[in-house]
Amino acid sequence: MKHSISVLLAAGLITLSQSSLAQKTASQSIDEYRAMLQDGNPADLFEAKGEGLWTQKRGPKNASLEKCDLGKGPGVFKGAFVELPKYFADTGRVQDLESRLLTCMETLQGLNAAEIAKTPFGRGEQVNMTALATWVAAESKGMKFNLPQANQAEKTFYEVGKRLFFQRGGPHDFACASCHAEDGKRIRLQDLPNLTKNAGDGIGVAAWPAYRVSNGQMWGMQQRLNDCYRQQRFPYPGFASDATIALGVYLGVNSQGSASIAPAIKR
Amino acid sequence: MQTRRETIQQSMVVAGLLASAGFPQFAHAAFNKNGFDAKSVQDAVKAYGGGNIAESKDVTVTGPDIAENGAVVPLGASTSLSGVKQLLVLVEKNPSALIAMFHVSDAVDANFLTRAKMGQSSDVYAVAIMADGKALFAKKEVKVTLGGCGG
Amino acid sequence: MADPMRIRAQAAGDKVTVRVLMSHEMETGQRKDAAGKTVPAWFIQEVTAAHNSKPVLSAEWGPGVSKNPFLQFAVKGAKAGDKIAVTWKDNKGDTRTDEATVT
Amino acid sequence: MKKMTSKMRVILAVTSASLVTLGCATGPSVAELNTLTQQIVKASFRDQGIVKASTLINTDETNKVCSEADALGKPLDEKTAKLIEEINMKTIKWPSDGKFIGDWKEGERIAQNGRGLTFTDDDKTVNGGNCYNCHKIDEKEISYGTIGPSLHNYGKIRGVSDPNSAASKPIVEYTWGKIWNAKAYNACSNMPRAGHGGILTEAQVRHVVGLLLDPKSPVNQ
Repeated sequence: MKHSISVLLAAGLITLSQSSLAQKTASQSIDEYRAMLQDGNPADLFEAKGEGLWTQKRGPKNASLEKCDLGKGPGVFKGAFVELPKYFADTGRVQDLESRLLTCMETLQGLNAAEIAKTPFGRGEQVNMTALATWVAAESKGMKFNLPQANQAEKTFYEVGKRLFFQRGGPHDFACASCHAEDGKRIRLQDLPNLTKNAGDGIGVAAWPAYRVSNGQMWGMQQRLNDCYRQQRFPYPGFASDATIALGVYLGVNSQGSASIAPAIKR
Repeated sequence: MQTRRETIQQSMVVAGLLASAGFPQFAHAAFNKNGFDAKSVQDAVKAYGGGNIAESKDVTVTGPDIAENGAVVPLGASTSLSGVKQLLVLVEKNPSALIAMFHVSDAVDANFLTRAKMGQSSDVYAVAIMADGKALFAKKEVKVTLGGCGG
Repeated sequence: MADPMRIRAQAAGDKVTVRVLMSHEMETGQRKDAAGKTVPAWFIQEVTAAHNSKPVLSAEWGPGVSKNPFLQFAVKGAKAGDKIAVTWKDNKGDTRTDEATVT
Repeated sequence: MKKMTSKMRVILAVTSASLVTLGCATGPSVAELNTLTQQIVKASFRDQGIVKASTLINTDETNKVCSEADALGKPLDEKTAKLIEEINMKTIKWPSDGKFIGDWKEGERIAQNGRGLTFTDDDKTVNGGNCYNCHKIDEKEISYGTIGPSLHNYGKIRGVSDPNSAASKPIVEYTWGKIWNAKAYNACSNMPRAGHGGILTEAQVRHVVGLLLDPKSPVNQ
C-alpha cells in the first residue's frame, strides 16, 4: 500500500482519522473503494436476465428476439453495441441500441413500442429493456467503439448532437459541456470525463450500461442521458427520442477507438 | 412459521438433500430478531451469547477508508483463531448495528465478505464469538462521502 | 418469482472461493416512497450454502445488507466439478436456491 | 418556418420515416443544422413535473449566443461579450435592506445543498446553491468539485477583515453580483446565475455571501 505524506497535505484531509502513520489522499481511497466493488458487479444479474429474454418467446406474436437486426444482420449481437447508433434503412432512422431493441420488440414480438417508450424506467417492459441492453452491450465487452459516419443521416446527427451537447438552458444555464468539455475536472469527488474526445478505455460512453451503486439500479445509456438532463434541470427527454440518439452519435463518434467495459459499476 | 428444515425442502434444486444430510451445529440458526434489534455492538454480540467484547489482533475487519457511497460499503470479517463459532459484521452508527452473522463451520474459512449500507461515517466492527463465549473484535473507521451532484 | 442468483465458484489449491450475487431489494423498512408512505421492510434473512449437498454455511442477515447482495466465502476441501448450492430466504418467506459447478 | 428548402426536407426525413429520403450530395449548412437541432429539441423534450419544455426552447439571448460560440469552438468577440455582460449587469437585484452579509452557517447549508428545480423535485423543494459541486469552500469538506476556482480563504485573501467597512465595499458588491448573475462579469461563464435564474432567494444569496466574506466563517480560517 502506498502512502504519501506530501499528497496528504495537499489534499488537506484534516478530519480523517489520525490513527495511521500516513494518509492516503481522498481520491486514492475512493479508487480503492471502487476496486473493492469490481469483483461482484450486480450488473451480472441483469446481464443474465437479458440473455434469457433474447431467446424467450414473448409478446402477442409469441416470438423471441433472435432474428433482431442490431445493425450487423439478423441475430448478430456480438460487436453490435460498439457500432451504435447507426442509420437503419428499414425504419429510415438513426437508432441507438435501446431504440433498435424497441423496434425489434414491436416488429418481431408485437409489443407496443410507443407504450414501452412512455413507461418510466424501472417499470414493466422497461425492466426488460434495460436487461436486454445490458446483455447486448456486454457482448461487446473489450471491443473498441467504431460508429459508422458514412451515411448523410449519421453525419447530420453528429452535428445535431454536437449542438445539443453545447446547448445551454434551464434555470442554471447548464449544458452537457458545462461539466464534460474539459480535462481533469471533478464534480464533488467524481471525475468528469471530457466527452468532446476519446476519454479513454472504459471512461465516459465506454462505461455504460452500468450498475449504479447509489440507488442499486441498472442503467442503460438512455437512462444515463435522461438523468444527466434531469440534473441539468432540463425538461424530460423522450425515451429513444431523436435528441437522445443524436447526442449518442456525437458522444459515440468522439469515443472512437475507446474500449467498452460495459456493464460497469458506478457510484 | 416454517421450520428451517421445511424451507430447505421447498427449494427446487437441492430439494431434500440438505435436510437429509443433517445439520446439528446449525440447529439454533433461526433468525435472531434480538441480534438485529440491538442498537449497540455489545448488545448485538450478547444476543448471540457473546460476553464483553475485547479488541484482538487475531480478528480482522476489512473495509474502505472512504466509501464513495454509503449504499454499498464492502466489509469483511475474518479471524485466524480456531474455535470460532460465529463471525459478526457490524456498523456502530447504523440504526441497528448488526449487518450479518455467519456461523463458522469446519467446512468454511472464517473469512466472509459482504456489503453494507451505512447512513453516515462510522466505525465498523468484526466480532468473533468463540466457543467459550469470548467475544473478540477489530474495528476501523469508514468515512462516507456525499457524492455526485448532491441531488 | 425472484430472479436467479449468479454464483461463481473457483478452485485454488484445496479451497474453493465462492462469490454470490443475489437479486433482492433489501428494503430497510425505514425508507419513505414519493407519497411519504413508509416502504415495508423486505430483506433476505437467512443464507445457507451446501457443498455437494452437505451444508457448509449458515448466516443471518439484517436489512443493513446492501441491495442486490454480494457474498464471498471459501469452502475447504472442495475441488473443480463439485457442486455449490446457495439458498436465501427473505422476511416475507420467499426463497430461492441456485447451484453452480466449481471451475 | 413556413417554407422548407428541399435540402431541409431531406434532413428532416432522417427524423421522420414518412418523408421520402432523397440522395444528398452535400451536407446541410450551419443554419440548417441549427434549425434542425431546434426542431429535434422541440420534438424530443416534454413537460415533466415542475419543468416545462418551453424553458428550453425559449432560453434567453445570453444562452443562445454562448451555446453557438461553444459549439463552433470560438469565444465571443469582445464587443458581443461586453454587450452580454451589460445586459446581465442590469438584472442584478441589490439587497433591498442594504445588508449584504448573512449567516455563514446558513450559507454553508445552502452551499452543500444541490437540490431543487429538477423534474423530480416539486415546488416545495428548497433550492440549494450547488456550490460544492464545483468549488472548494470550507476546507473540512473533502467532497468538492474543481470546475470553478477554490473559494477557500475567499475573504481573507482579498483582505476583508470587516465586511461592513467602506474599504470592503467593492469586493462585497462584486461577490453579491457574481452570485446573483455571474454572466454580468464573464459573458459565457459556466456558473449559474443564482439570483437571476431564480435558484436562490435574496435571503439565501445573503447567507452565501456571508459564508464567503464573514471573517468568522470557516472559509476564512
